[in-house]
Amino acid sequence: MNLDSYTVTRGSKSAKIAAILGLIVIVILITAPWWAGRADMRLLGELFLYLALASLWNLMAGYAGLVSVGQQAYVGFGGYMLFALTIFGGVNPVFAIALAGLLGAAIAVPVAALIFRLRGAYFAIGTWVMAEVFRLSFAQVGALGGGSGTSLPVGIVRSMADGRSAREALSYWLALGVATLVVAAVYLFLRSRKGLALTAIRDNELAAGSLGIDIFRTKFLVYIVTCAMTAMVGALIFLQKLRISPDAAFSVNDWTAFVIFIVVIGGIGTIEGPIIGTLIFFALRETLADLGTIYLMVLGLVAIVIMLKAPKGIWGLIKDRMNLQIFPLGYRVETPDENKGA
Amino acid sequence: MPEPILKISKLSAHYGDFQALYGVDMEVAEGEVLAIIGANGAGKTTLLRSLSGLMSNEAGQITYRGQAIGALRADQVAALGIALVPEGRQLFPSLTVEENLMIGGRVNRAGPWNLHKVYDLFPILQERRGQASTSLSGGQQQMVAIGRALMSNPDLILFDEISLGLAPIIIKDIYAALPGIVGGGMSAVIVEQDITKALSVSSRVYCLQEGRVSLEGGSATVSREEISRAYFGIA
Amino acid sequence: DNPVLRIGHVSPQTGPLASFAEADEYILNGLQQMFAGGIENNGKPWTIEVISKDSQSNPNRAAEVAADLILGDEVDIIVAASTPDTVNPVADQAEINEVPCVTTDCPWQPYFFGRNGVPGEGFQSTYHFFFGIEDWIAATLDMWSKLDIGKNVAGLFPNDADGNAFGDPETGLPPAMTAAGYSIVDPGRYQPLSDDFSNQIAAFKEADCTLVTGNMIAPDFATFWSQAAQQGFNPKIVTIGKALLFPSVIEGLGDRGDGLTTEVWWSPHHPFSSSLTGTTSRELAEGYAAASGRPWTQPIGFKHALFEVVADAIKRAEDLEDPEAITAAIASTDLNTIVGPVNWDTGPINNVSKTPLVAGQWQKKGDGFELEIVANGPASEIPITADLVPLS
Amino acid sequence: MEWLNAVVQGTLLGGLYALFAAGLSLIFGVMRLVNIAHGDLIVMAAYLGLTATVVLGIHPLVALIVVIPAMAGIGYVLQRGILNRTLGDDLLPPLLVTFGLSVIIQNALLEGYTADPQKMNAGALETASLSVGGLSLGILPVLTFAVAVAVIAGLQWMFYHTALGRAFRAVSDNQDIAQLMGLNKRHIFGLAMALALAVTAIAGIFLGIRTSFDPSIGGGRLIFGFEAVIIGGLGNLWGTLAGGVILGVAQTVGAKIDPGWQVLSGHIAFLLILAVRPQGLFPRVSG
Amino acid sequence: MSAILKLDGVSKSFGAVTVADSLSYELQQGEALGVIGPNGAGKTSMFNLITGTLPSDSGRLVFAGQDVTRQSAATRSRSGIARSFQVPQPFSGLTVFENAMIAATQSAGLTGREAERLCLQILEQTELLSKANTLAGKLTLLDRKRLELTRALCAKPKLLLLDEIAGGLTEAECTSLVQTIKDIHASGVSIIWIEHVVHALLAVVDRLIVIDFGKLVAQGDPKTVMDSKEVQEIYLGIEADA
Ligand SMILES: Nc1ncnc2c1ncn2[C@@H]1O[C@H](COP(=O)(O)OP(=O)(O)OP(=O)(O)O)[C@@H](O)[C@H]1O
Ligand SMILES: Nc1ncnc2c1ncn2[C@@H]1O[C@H](COP(=O)(O)OP(=O)(O)OP(=O)(O)O)[C@@H](O)[C@H]1O
Ligand SMILES: [Mg+2]
Ligand SMILES: [Mg+2]
Repeated sequence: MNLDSYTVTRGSKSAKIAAILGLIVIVILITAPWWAGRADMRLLGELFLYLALASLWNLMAGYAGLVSVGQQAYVGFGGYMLFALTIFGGVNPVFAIALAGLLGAAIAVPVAALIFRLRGAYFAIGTWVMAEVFRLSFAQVGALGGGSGTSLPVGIVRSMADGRSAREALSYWLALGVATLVVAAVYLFLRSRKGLALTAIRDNELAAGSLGIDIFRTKFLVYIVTCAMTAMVGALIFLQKLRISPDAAFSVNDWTAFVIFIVVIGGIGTIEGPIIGTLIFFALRETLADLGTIYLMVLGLVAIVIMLKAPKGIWGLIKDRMNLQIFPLGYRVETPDENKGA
Repeated sequence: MPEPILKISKLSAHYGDFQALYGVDMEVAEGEVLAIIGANGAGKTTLLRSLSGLMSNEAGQITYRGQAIGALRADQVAALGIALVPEGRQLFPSLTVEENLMIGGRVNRAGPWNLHKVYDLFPILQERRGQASTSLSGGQQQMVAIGRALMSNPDLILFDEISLGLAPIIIKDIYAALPGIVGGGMSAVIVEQDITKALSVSSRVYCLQEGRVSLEGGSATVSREEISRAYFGIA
Repeated sequence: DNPVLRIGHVSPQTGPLASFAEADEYILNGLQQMFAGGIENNGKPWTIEVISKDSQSNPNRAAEVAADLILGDEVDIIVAASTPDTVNPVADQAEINEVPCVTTDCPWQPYFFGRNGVPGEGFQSTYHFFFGIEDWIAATLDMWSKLDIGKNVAGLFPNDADGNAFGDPETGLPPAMTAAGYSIVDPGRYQPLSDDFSNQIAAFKEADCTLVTGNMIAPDFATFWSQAAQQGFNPKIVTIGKALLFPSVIEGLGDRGDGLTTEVWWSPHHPFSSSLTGTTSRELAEGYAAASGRPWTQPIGFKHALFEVVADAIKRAEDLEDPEAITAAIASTDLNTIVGPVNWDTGPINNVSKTPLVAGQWQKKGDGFELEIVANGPASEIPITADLVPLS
Repeated sequence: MEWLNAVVQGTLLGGLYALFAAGLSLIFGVMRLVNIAHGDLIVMAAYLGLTATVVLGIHPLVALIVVIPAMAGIGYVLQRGILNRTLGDDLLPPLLVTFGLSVIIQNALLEGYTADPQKMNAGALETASLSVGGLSLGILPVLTFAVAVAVIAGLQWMFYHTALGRAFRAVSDNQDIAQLMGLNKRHIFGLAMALALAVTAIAGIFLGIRTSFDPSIGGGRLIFGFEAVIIGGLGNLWGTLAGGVILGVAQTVGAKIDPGWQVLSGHIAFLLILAVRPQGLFPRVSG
Repeated sequence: MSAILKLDGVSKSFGAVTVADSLSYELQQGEALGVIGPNGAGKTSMFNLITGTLPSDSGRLVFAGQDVTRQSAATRSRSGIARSFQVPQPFSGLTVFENAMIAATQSAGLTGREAERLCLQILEQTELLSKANTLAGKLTLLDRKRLELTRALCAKPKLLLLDEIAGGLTEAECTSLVQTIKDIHASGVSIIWIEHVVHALLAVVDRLIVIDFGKLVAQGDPKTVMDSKEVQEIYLGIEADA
């Protein structure tokens, strides 16, 4: 048998179709400022930001096994850095978002050094306490409004672009850009050598270690990168909100619980899961949010039912039934016969 | 052959996607000692776990004294009088020796076995009764595991790798105790790597290979060739 | 068909601040009936549609629903009430989107400075009416002056928007109290929802404080108040903002609720009536009590007044299609509402109009407690209904 | 003297935290269940207590007679009906399900009782105090601490000297083998949750007497409970008490330095301890 | 010949169980060493110590002239130690090919086409090529064992540790396995092989060691060791009885 007749590919037909569809969707979304209403754009912008947060959390929990309930630490940190850099540093808000990411990475290093000593549930609680420390610490910073919080001066917001619609378009594109960047980055990372290592760690740590994978370093890297990008998303979120306060910035419900909800509903450990989960979450919110307490109870109920009935999430159900793959991570060996046929 | 106390037909078992048993058929007669042999990973432990209700059985039937028990939970199976001495002893580390034995007695079936009888069988355990079970030697731990199973006064006792990892002397002790254990009419299934030992205490033997029964026969009558063929699949 | 004017309304209908919004339904139902025929502007009737959204007591959510109202429902005017956590995010969204906005139920300092307002410049589209911390101080000092019970004051200020404003060393209570001859012990900002106040209490005892003041949330006050008793700290007067507003809180304190004092921004005794309906304060309060079976609370009047101001601006606006015209109409308000006169030209700072404030004391009457007005120095038009009684 | 006062008051506060944590410690120890809804269950117990005092006109402490069995029943049903199905190696299912429960309980309480802060009236008990060596100790905190010690001693005794305790330990060591011994783990877990929520009932009543509560305050209390459990070490109840006391003292001593540091210094103490001993101070030795 | 691996007084115990009792021996470059011993003797544990998945209590490990005692499993793997697991440890969610790719990219450090090529080659050698796209979790036990070998080979090891890979094979399969291992050996890879199927072992190894209760109880030429009294007693005791 001649090995040359075997080829190795990394795609699938459904993925190719999905990629083309995805590109079309992105192009349509890019042009939204010309056809969508302001409210729709705002909603989409928010959806993109949640999608980014969910994809990042999924990378961390679903692939690296780091179940953090403290990602609000970085959302809030990013938001506060945006405010600090623009108000005191006079930095352009768009540039400040990127800087917030860098600072997020910088602060994540010592945090990781401490909480990586913990495992499983201890890790989860440790991250939560850490986020509380962030919240209470920022509440002590008088210059940023302490416990009262502060508003982004209107002048800074106006400096982003001329006119309201240009500003709204910019803010929309930033959100779309960050979401696309995050999903693409997660996808490319998982396809890379390091990504393969991460998947291996998830499946079997013992074997992974014995095959040359530095488990600690890989997880550490994922944590730092995730936190940096989470901080960037956080900066964008608070650029939209215009106002920051410790309780809002470091809200475990808004930035972590809902994100976990999205990921688990959609399907943890898949790239598609967070996308589906985000759509479901927003669909629920848009239709039910005005019901107040009832809406929240429905949300809780959905979480419980999905977890008990479909622990792999909605995407898990779809994938099992239809063997679909939109983001192919794997390798396929095409045998000589298949090649001939193709 | 007397009426079987346990009858297994077409039993399959999976660990996730991996199929560990493929349609196993087997019978245990009232009062007999049955041996199961097979290479590492052949599925012996899986079979015993299925019998005792620790694994769900998607296909096949397990009938115990005429009652289908395949769908029962382990505690319900235990209550019917099937006890397992698990592979690797598996004592409760946070319980003392005596507490481990008493946990076994929870099933609370009438019968000859109680704390005194177990201590009579393994006197060393009485000395160590208040000690943490993990501080015992491997052989003593195996004694506790056996005693714990006996405390429930089972009608059918399943031993998984009864002598694994024990020093030869201790193995001798344990085997010496075996007749006293199964003597009172209790049926037993013994999984054993040491083929000679297995054949010497049992009346019949099954060999598993890759999740299938590759040999069934009387312990006294099967030949070495048959066994090694069944064991390794050597044609 | 009449043209439609949409009013967006954000309030904390659920969550820990929900007490502030408990009369929303009653007030909004009343308004619905009244606006049924529309409001006339430039001789043309406009149908009024009020879209109410819940902030869930969460500032993130408040900003979100405000943006929804502005961008999605395209409301022409947005209103909000109840603490900086609701008012500020909504006003910020309105300001950036240039939508006319009226807010209330939040002292003006946390509103104005909390939003980084610049005195002299103020805001473009957002207007606020309520009392200020200086009024709170004046009412409190007036009340304290009625009894001679020492000059040492214990200060309790949390690290939240209200607490920071009340405790501000330049514009808050401490300098004003010092100027009035009191000496105030302020151990520093504590984190809301603290479980222990023993350090503060020790400091107050050490300084022989007979007066207690500050701005707290109800759970914190309850914790503090029982610990104070346990540790033998027995002040003569306790005047706390926010925590002591609601009858349910006072009832929860049992006998220890008797004699606590707080600010009164509105009550059935206020000699004002609605510019919309002519209803007097007493009628409004009794109407609510009858409809809900619950005692009246202070936010009722202000929720009503909020819509009085809006309705008035709608009537006067030169062009309801133009947000700037509506804003201009709001800015030129001069209206006697059920909570007193509202006029932004006479305000202490840009975009702020002040309403009168007096001091009250919870006094046990039969089974329940009544909030009696015990001092009215800064607003003598509001009658005193009982004498101040020191705590025993 | 002031420092001594801070330490003593902090220790008493630690009793309350230990009460919050004891139930968590029990279920964490027995079934590795991270119960996000624990704080809300404490608040629910407080509301049940409130209802009992109002409807039956009884003292809050007497209401325990009603609330403890009610919460225990709820715990058993909750565990058998829902939580048992989430148990396994994966941390996420119980996390998400109890998060869902937390949201449901919070909002159901809101529907039922409104957001008004409520308080239970325990009369003179709330304000009584005794004087020890110049320190004024509230009877209520002292009682809370004493009850915490009693609850933990009781749980400890139950754990190590009763058949049920043996069953708990056996199931927590090895669920499969425990099943072989005739223990129905679902029932045992149900009992563990029942017991945990019985403790929660006590915690809820004491919380409701000490301070006013509304449906939203559970989350903030939960984190202290987790911290106490982890500081003390998994499955060690006396450790949990020690953890609670460490937290309480860290808070009051921190507050002595600056009231803004009260909660923060508790968290920092937690992180420092974990930095040095990631297993907590007194982890149960396991084989 | 120089020693590629040196154990110097390596010890390890779990509480009362001693799984390595001051183990000392050397493996020469290019040598094939067989390991036998009763169940639970500590053979697998010895592999765990060599690969670094188990930290030793005391003693020293030298690999290719370097002290690796404190190195992580990952580092040791990258410097050329590969193993198969007695209880197969596949990455169940990945395909057979991807399992191989992990070894080729992470341990051998290959990339792109080069890595893919190596994997294809080895898969052909281990007769798994036809299952390249199968999820490892769906393999039968036998194929799982083949996958263990595949992965170890894809790591391009200098030292290959094999843990009971012949158990359960048919005679024909066993013969072909022996041939494969002989080929690997011939290419210069040093091998340590734990095996209960002694005849397969004897067909390959140059030297044999016997382990019991964590102790090295005999070593030397395979024939001599097999005939020794120790082995007769502790290992073939069953045969002696019969
Ligand atoms: N929890 C598990 N998950 C996945 N596979 C398993 C699991 N337990 C056992 N297996 C696999 O199932 C097969 C049968 O295992 P089993 O333990 O029944 O074998 P055995 O005959 O008892 O072997 P041994 O002699 O080693 O005890 C083996 O291939 C094993 O790897
Ligand atoms: N992590 C561990 N903790 C406690 N004991 C262990 C651990 N790993 C192995 N053991 C024990 O160490 C002893 C040696 O095990 P090991 O797996 O090395 O044996 P082995 O010689 O490979 O046996 P086999 O031929 O059955 O594979 C056994 O008694 C086993 O139970
Ligand atoms: Mg087995
Ligand atoms: Mg082995």
